[in-house]
Amino acid sequence: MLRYVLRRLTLLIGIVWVISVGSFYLIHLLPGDPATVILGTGASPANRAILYRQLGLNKPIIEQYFVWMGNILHGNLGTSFISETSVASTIRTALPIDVELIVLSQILAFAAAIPLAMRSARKPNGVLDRILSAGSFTLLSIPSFIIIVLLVLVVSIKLGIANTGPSSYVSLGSDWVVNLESLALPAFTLAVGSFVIYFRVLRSDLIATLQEEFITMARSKGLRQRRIMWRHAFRPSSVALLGAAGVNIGGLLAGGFVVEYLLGIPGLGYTLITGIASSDYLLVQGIVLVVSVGVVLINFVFDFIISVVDPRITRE
Amino acid sequence: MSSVLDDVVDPEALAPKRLGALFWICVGWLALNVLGAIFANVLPLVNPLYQNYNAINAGPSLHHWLGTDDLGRDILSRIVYGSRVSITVGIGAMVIGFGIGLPLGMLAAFRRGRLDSLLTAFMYVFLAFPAIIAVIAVLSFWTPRSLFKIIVVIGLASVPLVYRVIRTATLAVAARDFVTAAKVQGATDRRILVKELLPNIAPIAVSFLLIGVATVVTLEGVLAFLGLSVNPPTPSWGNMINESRTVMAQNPWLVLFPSLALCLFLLCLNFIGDRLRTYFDVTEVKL
Amino acid sequence: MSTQLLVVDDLHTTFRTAAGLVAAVGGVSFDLATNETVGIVGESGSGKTVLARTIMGLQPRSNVEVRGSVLLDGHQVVGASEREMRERWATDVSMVFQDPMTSLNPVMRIGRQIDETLRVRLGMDKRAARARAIELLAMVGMPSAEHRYRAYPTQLSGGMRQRVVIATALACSPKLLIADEPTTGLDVTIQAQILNLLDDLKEQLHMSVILITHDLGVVATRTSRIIVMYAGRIVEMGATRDVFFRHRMPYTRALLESSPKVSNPSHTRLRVIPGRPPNLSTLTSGCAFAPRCSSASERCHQERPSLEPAEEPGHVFACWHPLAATELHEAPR
Amino acid sequence: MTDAASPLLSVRNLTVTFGSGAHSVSAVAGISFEIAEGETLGLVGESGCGKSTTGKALMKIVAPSSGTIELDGVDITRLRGRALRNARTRMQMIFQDPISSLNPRRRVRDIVAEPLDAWKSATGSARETIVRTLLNEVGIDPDVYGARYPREFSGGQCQRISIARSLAMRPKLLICDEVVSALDVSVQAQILNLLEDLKAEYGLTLLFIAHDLAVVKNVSDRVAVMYLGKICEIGPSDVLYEAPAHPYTKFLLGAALEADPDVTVRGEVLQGEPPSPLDPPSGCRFRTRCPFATDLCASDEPALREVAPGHHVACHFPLTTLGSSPSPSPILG
Repeated sequence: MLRYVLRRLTLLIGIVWVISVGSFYLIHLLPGDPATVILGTGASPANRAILYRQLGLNKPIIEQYFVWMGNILHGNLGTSFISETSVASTIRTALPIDVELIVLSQILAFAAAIPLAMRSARKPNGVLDRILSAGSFTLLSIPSFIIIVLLVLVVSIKLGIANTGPSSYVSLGSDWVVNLESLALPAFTLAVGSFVIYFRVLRSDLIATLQEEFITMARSKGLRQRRIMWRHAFRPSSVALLGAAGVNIGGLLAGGFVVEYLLGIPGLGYTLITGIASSDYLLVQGIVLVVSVGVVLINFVFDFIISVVDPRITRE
Repeated sequence: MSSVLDDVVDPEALAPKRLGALFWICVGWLALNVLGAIFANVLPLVNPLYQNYNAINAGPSLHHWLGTDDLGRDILSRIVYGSRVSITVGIGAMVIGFGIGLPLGMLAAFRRGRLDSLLTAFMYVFLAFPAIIAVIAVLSFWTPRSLFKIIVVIGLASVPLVYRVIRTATLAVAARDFVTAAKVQGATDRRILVKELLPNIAPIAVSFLLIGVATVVTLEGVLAFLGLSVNPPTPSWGNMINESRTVMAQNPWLVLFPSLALCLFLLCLNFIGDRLRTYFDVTEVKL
Repeated sequence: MSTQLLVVDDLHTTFRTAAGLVAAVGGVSFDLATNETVGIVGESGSGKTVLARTIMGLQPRSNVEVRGSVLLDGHQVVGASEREMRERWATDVSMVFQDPMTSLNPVMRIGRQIDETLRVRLGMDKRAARARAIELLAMVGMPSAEHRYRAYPTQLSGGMRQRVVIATALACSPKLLIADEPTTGLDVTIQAQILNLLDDLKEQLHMSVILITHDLGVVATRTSRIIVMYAGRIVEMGATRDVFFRHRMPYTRALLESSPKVSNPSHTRLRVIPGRPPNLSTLTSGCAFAPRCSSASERCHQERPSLEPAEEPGHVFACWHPLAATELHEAPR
Repeated sequence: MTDAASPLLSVRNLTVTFGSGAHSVSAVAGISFEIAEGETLGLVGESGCGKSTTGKALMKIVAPSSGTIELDGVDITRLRGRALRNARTRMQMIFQDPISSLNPRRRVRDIVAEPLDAWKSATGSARETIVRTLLNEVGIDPDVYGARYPREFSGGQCQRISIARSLAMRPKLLICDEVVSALDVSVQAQILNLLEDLKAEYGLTLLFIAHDLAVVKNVSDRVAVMYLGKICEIGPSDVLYEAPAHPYTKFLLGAALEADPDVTVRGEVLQGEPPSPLDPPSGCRFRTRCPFATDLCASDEPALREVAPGHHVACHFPLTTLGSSPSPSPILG
């Protein structure tokens, strides 16, 4: 077990290192002088000089990397030339919003997916299973940006429910009721996407597990259906679910920007898009780095949970 | 032991296999979309960029079957022309993704050894990196944007995913005895790859290809929302949905029709992929 | 019939499949006395596993039709609900499954899998159940049982897992144990250990045992009676020695003669029967063995023979052209 | 070993090691044997003893770590590329799982013709003739079944197709790896007889790998017994089965289940399970389970030595031909 965790941890560090190199090198992959990319063509020589000093652009590339890395390890992601604020502090205010949104959506998704998948798997091809499978399949084909657009159209425009439309975001600290209202539609949208994945994965695994001999064995011990479902079937079936959740939550952190952007919720995604729009290179680089590392960490945590749930994994 | 397993009657195994009518309806719809995209110039459609100021935000009518947008452009025509972008990006990116990922994945899984370890480690690092962020980051700073660049960036970003799916599938097939048997009969590696492995991973590859196209088409929509897809006024499904948001309250058709076109397209792709998997009895490869 | 623990009467198990009705068990009758071991022998498709599960009341609920009667210790199994069967399982009847790799929950410690039964069915508290589970593990010959109590199935060898399965099956001291190919996947030396263990436990716990197998070697010395099944029906049944040495049904003979023996000199030509076991969904009205039988006549293809008594008590066979009764098929010394 | 003339296959000190460092497992730990032309050598042992790995190493499907494999005087461990592929066609292998051995997406006639196509050794009508002959030879009608796919065949039929394919290049040596263990008893006998017929017709030499002692006895001229990667006994099959000299062989035979109610109900059963090949015991690998083991067995590894003409055993205290007690005077190996 310990060896497994250590091995994964080594891999994690390796991946984070590669990500850091990637993010660092991104600017050199782009055509043109880095200073021009960052500052735009009409930058003043004074600004260029500051930038050169900040990034050490006149030094060899290896050294540049260490300067850059050193800054990052001190929590210094640079200061944006556009907004003239520290990138790190911008990220610090934006990140909690994403976390709240993801937590809300995952609670909704799991609360719906687990019991429904259990019901569905108990009688595969039964009426409920057919309805749920067809429904989830249809939802699978509706991108989240369409769901959120349609939700806004119906809920906030046609029904006129307050605080649900674009630009109604209020921080959790100032008014938690309005905050929840304003996050309702995006959280629901993200929950729908997650639900579809979780439901389908868990259902198909449960159906497979329920055909296993050890389930027959559990029945022949005289256990009740409920106990068999929860104690014997759920845990071995949840490995793929956890794997999917890890990837999906990482994906939400990286790809949740669409809903944020549409509703003007100032999370990381929204900040990223505005950064791109204003060609704020340092901000984009900082967010890419933070999100990538976040995704890798989330995957690591879920891999760990999986290895606890299924002892077979660490033994391979 | 299979002799004992035979004793258990499995109703599923005895069922005659059929693709079903819905499958062919989906194939038909996709074909219609693709043909429309190819022959859009020849079809009796209004120029999608022509602005008819006499019919702004018009609802569906005989003249404009699906109505017009806020600039008086014909929605049906824009949807048909817009499908060109979506379909080109979807197919183009997957051609790149499979062109690179499929041979590499098969080779790595078949040869194993150092080539496999190196390639797989490399690909897995890229997999850990959120592809969507990478695509956005590269596209946002790689100006001026063009359809070609979008296809290349998405295509390259999909290589690690394709590689993983194909490699996993090939590993499963390569472990079977008939591959060893071919080796033992003196077949060359190339012959084994083409004659023994490829036909057996083809069902998985095709079904993943369809799902891949669906994902890329969705991604194009996302890019359009961020203004990173083709530049307006060239229509794409994503562009159309994005532009219509501002006038959503006045003209809901503007959101609904392109959304419907996109969703139906995705639904058909997903459904065909899903049916093919069941038909060829492929256990679901987690995507 | 008071001494009979199990009475199976005209039992049919039919699966409704997309390819039509499949009569996996087509009219089986036999009974089993207390503390008796009966062997059920058959090839794939003979219906022996389905028969076992039907007697257990464990067949899948959908697409299955069961007719006839299975009286287990006076309780009717056919038509009983899962709730009713839960009262019978583990305490009256238990099953040891073929593959110990798949019949244990891979993510549950083995101790938990045993004491779960004790707690749920016998209402034992946690500590008592744990102590009893360790006792059971020791009983089935698990070395350092206390330590292994916390092991996961993947940490055990195939033989050890099968011991755990047996311990679980015996946790509530059932009156009847059905062992379905309990040693098929195991090595020769381990197979002998497990079969001896089952023998000992049967005496110790005063159980009846149904031993299901495709291997005549497994049942030759460990059963008092043998049932030979073919295509979902009993084709011959009798005392073990009678079935081995005075069998009347050509299939029984073919089965015996086609299995190679250690005592054969090398390059012994085996007597074979052509063809393979039949497909259950395409059975005709005649004897199912007729297409492979050398003495089959027109009648065999048209009309199915019923079980007729042989000279020896309790020995029955189903054949229109039985092997001569005087013919003794003593095994070569 | 002083076998007549030069053997067809001569294996010297063959070792196969998987993994490296602390996790390395010697699945085959230095074995030597020979097979004379036209002979059948049986290779028996329990799971994990390295018998299948030996078969695969001979075909170089797994790479031998050391040792030589001489086929017709040519050491194939040194061959690479085309020369290796060429050498492989003179040996062929049939696998345990008949279904997995055939490509599900190819027609039966193309499967059988695969070696011909790979070598372009026969095309057009010549290819057609060879395929038809081979299929007829194994009892599959080429007109009816030639164009079908493997999923339409039963396990026994698939194994026949595999055999037909393996004969296409007219090999001299056929390695059969558990070829009948997945088949029903009656089908198993058909395949065994078929192999015997083809062996005579094609002048084949057979290496027959199996866990079933009875099956091996029935087909083999000589038998080698493996335990934990080593050969512990090798000799003419009748002699070896009649009077095993290695205690392990004796226990293995004692545990084999004979389909005969008159054999002794219970022989001495070997206790415990084989140790992990990750950490094999010092000296004799069987000593941890051997009732006759002494300190000598722990310190010195016994080498194979001849106890009777052609009968070799790796034991410090081989059993005398009289029975079960070990011979009194150890001979240092």
